[in-house]
Amino acid sequence: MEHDRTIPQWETEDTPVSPARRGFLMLAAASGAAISVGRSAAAFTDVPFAAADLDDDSLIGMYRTILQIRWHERRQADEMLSNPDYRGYNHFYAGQEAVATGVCAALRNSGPREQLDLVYSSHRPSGHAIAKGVDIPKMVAEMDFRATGMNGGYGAEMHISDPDVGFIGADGMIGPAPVIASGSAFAFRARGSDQVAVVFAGDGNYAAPHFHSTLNNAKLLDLPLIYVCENNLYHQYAHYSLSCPHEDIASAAAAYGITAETVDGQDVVQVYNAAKRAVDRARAGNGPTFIEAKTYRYYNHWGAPGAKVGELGAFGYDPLAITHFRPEKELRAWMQRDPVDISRRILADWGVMDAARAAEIEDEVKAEIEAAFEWALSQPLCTPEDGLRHVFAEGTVPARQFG
Amino acid sequence: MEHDRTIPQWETEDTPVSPARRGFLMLAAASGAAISVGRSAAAFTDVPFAAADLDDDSLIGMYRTILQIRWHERRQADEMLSNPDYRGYNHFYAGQEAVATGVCAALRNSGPREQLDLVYSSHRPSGHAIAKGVDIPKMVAEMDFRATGMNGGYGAEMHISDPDVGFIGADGMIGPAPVIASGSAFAFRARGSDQVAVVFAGDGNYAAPHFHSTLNNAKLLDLPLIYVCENNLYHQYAHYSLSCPHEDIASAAAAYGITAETVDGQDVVQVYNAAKRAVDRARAGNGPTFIEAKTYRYYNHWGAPGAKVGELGAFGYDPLAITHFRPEKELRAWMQRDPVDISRRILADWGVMDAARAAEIEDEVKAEIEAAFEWALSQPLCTPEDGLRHVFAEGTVPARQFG
Amino acid sequence: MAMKSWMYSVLEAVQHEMQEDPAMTWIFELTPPVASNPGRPVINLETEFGRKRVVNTGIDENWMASAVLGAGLAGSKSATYIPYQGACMPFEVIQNVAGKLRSMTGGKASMPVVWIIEMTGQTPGFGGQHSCYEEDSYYMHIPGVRTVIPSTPYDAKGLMHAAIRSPDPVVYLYPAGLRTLTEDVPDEAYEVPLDKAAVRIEGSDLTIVSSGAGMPVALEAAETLAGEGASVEVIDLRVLKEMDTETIVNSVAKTKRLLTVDQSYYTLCPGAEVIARAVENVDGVKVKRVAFPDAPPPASPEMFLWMRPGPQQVVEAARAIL
Amino acid sequence: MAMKSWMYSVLEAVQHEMQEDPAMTWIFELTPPVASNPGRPVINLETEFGRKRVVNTGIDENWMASAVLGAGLAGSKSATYIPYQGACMPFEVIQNVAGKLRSMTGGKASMPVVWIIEMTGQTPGFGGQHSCYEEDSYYMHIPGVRTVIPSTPYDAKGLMHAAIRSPDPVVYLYPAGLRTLTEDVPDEAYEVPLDKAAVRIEGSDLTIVSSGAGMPVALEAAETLAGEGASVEVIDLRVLKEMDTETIVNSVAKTKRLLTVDQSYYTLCPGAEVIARAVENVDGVKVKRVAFPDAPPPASPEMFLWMRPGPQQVVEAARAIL
Ligand SMILES: Cc1ncc(C[n+]2csc(CCOP(=O)(O)OP(=O)(O)O)c2C)c(N)n1
Ligand SMILES: Cc1ncc(C[n+]2csc(CCOP(=O)(O)OP(=O)(O)O)c2C)c(N)n1
Ligand SMILES: [Mg+2]
Ligand SMILES: [Mg+2]
Repeated sequence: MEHDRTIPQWETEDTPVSPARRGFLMLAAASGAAISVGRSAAAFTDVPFAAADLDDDSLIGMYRTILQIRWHERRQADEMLSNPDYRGYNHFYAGQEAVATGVCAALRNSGPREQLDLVYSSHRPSGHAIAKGVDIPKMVAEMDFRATGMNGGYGAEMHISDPDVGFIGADGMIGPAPVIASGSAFAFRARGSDQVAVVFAGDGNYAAPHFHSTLNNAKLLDLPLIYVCENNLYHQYAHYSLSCPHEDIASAAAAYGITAETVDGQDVVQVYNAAKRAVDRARAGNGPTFIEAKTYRYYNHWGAPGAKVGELGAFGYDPLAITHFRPEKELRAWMQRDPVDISRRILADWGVMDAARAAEIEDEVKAEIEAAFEWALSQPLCTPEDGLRHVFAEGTVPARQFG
Repeated sequence: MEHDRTIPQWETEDTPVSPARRGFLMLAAASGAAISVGRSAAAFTDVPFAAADLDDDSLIGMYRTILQIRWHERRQADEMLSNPDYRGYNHFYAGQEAVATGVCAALRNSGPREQLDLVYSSHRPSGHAIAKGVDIPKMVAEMDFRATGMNGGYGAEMHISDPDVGFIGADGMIGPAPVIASGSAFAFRARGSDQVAVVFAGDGNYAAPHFHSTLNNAKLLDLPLIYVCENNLYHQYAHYSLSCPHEDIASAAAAYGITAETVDGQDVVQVYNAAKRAVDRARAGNGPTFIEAKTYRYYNHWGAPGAKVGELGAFGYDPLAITHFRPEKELRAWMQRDPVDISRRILADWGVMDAARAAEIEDEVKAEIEAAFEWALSQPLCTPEDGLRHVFAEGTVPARQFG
Repeated sequence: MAMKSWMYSVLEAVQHEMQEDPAMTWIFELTPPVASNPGRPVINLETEFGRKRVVNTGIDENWMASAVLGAGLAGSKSATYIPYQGACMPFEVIQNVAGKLRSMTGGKASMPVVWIIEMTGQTPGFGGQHSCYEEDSYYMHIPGVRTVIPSTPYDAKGLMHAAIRSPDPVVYLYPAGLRTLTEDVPDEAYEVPLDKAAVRIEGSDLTIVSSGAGMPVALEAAETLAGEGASVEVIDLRVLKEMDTETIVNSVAKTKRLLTVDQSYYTLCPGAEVIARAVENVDGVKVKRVAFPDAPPPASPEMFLWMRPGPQQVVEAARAIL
Repeated sequence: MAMKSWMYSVLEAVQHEMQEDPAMTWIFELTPPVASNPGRPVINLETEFGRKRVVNTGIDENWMASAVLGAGLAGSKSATYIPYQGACMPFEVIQNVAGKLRSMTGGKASMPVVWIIEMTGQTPGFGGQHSCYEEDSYYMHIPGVRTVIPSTPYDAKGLMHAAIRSPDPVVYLYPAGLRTLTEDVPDEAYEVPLDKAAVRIEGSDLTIVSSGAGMPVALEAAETLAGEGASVEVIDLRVLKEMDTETIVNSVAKTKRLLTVDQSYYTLCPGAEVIARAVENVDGVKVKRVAFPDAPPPASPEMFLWMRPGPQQVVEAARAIL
């Protein structure tokens, strides 16, 4: 295990160079440096810069999505820290927003069900959900167990799901989701559809036996599956080097003969470009892609009501929540490369928006999120007896708790 | 899937050259050619020829073991084809004898329990069992469900086991055995023992999710585990290319950073040498080894009483049992490189034994096997009520079939 | 209508549904989806529907089960045939994901999938993992999954149609020992409901409840008992989840005597649930339970055949409460 | 003797056994084997026994469970702590390999291993896989594995000693909701037998049988009922396999009334087996069964708390048969 366990390595010499859309941008210069993408990274000069060809609205849409994810969480954290009636919890996504945003921007997120691309999420789903286009107020309501929430209060954070936008949903388990996603990809191929299936999974998922099944069968059957590995370096209290002998998890996928690349997960443009290549490949019938996004989460593994502002182990945005297993300097180094900042800087550099417009958008997003919480937290709670519904498609099961 | 599906490739140019012990032998010349060992094969010139340093008794012991396995099976097949009272079945090992023999010759097979190397077998166990040194008459009795059989008639062929020689035993399942074997290796390392754990698994085991768990954890913990993949090209009715994107399954193991090599499974010397290297590595605390032995089985997947000599689908030694999924010419080509012949030729070439001694040994083995069957088939059948024993270490469970 | 074997009846249903729905898929492992029957065309799903819809990859039953689940979530009906050796490999994904997903999504996840899970033929001589009959109980405890266990070719076909058409995930247990059964089975599609037990014989003195591979045993025993003048009602559970309490209770209310017959291990065999439901609802019932002992099946035919409940044991148990 | 928490009591047993036997190993995943207790030294198995004997690799509960099995087969006592999310990941290897291996080898395989399988705390708000309580039934049907489920810190420690010392594989279910219990627990090693239920309260009018997380509920209900003048006997199963029939039958023969209380899903909950054994052995018993409905637990606390059996429901069910 020769992994660097302290801070991400800034390597200036092999930084990918993006020929800018309306100028020329050295991302490295703009952001300090791009993270090392390892030996298995695709040669960036060989491929078109898909993001650079997007229209302004789409680019601004990505920026907006990143902000929605960020502000949903900040708003929720406020709720947890200050509202004694609030009950929702979250596996925070702050720091990783560019991954979900970049990937989902390359997908079909609306239209008839039989054309939607499907996203399988992890136990850390709210970012993926927002990026895939779920109704934010309904999601907020679900996370606080409201009867009118996205899933009627049955699922809460770890099981949010909205098939209407192709968001198959969260999965509280480590292991099964990628295999199941490969089954959706199998179905697409079998019925001759050009849909793709995407699964987001953490570095923790690498060690699960399901990892092998997923990649092996995706390769054997040439499935339109995109496996997005969000390597945020830790699974709960453990660094990924404890469970994975590869420095780049992508090399594990490459061993199966699957196209695999690592990207800087803090840079939405890099993520989008990789996703676009993967989606094009899958739609053309050329099989699976594995994308390892190097990223980092700012908060603790998980946050819930009851934590106190400023207390060690709380998940407050500021001061930082730093526990012993994650060195403070590592966290601070990653925060220097914040996905919000990077996306804002890129769009500014490309002339897509200026600082004033950027601030305006942020205010719009804040207001939108504020309204979502206001609506959600005024929604009705669930009816106890409804717990007997939705076991099967029809009917209810008998109550048994009364003997 | 670019595998050659017809016959093994004879490649003369990169044939491993064995500096002979008492002469010089081109195995390729002697046997037609050695099988291609693929890109991941070890460089044979870099390592000592361990087998060549063995004393005559050990070398003859290997030849004898190969013959025991072969004649046990031929004798059993006769029983199946002609004795209406015989009930034993088998997953025949004929054609693969050199693998079990070469591997087990490198292990500690006798002595106190806490020094024995352990072997985990597959659903095709009789060859591994004999090579590990089980009592053949008791094994024969077990396979015909005798009360005095090796496992009291509880296990029969797919579950034979004798911990006294370190033969943990057969496993009728595809998947679990390698993972469990890695647990034994973990225990050895934990208690500071130099024992090694060996698991034999077919090409079919590659696709099982357990494959990943086994190799990943063996690597992470540097376990003294030797994974012997017997790639006989088929799992039941399917060629391994249907379940594995690698031409050499060993390359899947190499991807984890595990020392991995492919060897000609028909040549007991090559197998022994690879096993010896692996055992030395493991005992020295240098972690796991993956050995892929390219081999072939002569008979059908499985044989049982009731088949008729000469009928298609029977497993008779001659005429050959050839079913549609295995091309006849493939089988015939592999039979040209019979492990019995190859081992005999090597020992003759090395001056270890002459033709007369070879024939004498074969006669001794035949007589030994004959005696084993005679003893075994005169043993008592089981007592019905004993079925309630051995559920737990002590006592019996209640009968429930009478209400 | 013609005399059909078990597997032919089942594949007839699958073939029909796959013809109706070009998106439907099938995943297999050892057992190619091929069946023949005297005087009928051979059914071969692989050649008829092609290797895009009908696939066989490696020995990975968890992938098979998970893949059909993913196909179902993507809107494609899907089924897989899990051989008995792998019967519990997909247990976790069925129990923990499929069974909970409809509820966890507040009804949004639809899973029109069928896992055909083979149980061994309980062939004497195989022992352990190759001769056990126990999955009925494991799968039966799972909520959110309909678990059925046909015991006749007719039911096997009708339950297969119903299972494939259901938006609920279905564990379709197949006791392979029943493969030799044949009976008159209609050619056209029909459904056997996913929530009804069948009264196979009506009677008033004693209720025998069994399922799957226990049914031939129960029926043979009932015949013997009838010959002795006992009026025995025989119920085939057919559906383990949701178990049809009404049919059981109605019968037991009449007979006041209940004998359950299972090939599953005694502790928490399906019969335990039958007995509990009966006595919760009817007072003064005499009960007895016949099952395999709580021991793995030994290979030796002498031991195994003594342990496996047969008609004779059932007859004797019945006599004890008649 | 001192007041000790659940986890401290358990780790005290493990620490003792690991000190006694330098070959013994421990594998963990999320939960580092650390426990502290007021006035007592911190127990940290990892630092005390080192990273060769105490390991943590990836999120692969099947490897964890299989690895301790392999360690046991190699002659090393071994235990692992499986977090509740992975409670059924190792199901197949426990059911199909460990449970059968002693029998299949004719008694030659010895497996001194313990799988501590956490069940959730059933915390309201988590739903689905993070709030279910169902593993008791799955593991209980397996032969060849001793399945225990302590409900007090004292039993938790004593059963842990017995489990580690046993040559039989033990599934040691741990309902994490009980983690907050404390009681006086001896410092020295002692065993609680692997085959005995405990009569927690003696009484003559009604027998309440429960286990694990159901026990605090059953005891609270019994207290209320006692206040109403009913003499209630409360039995803690403690061992699910082999279930202690004798203690149940003796009690029910006396009370003629049986109420089972489970947090597990109704169909084939442990109570079903208790009821079946009771009525097979005792005539004229009035029975009732309280359990979680056959539905995955919804996240909403409003729904969940209504569905989870509590003391009030138990009291009412008891009144109905008293
Ligand atoms: C089968 C299973 N075992 C354990 C857990 C508990 N668990 C929840 S999240 C998590 C860590 C996941 O880490 P990673 O995949 O890297 O995702 P991240 O939290 O970093 O986003 C674990 C172990 C689980 N959910 N499922
Ligand atoms: C989990 C599981 N699924 C299916 C089977 C049925 N099965 C027995 S042997 C076998 C093929 C094994 O092939 P391979 O590993 O290549 O070994 P070989 O028979 O060639 O020696 C299969 C699929 C099984 N034993 N276990
Ligand atoms: Mg992570
Ligand atoms: Mg093979």
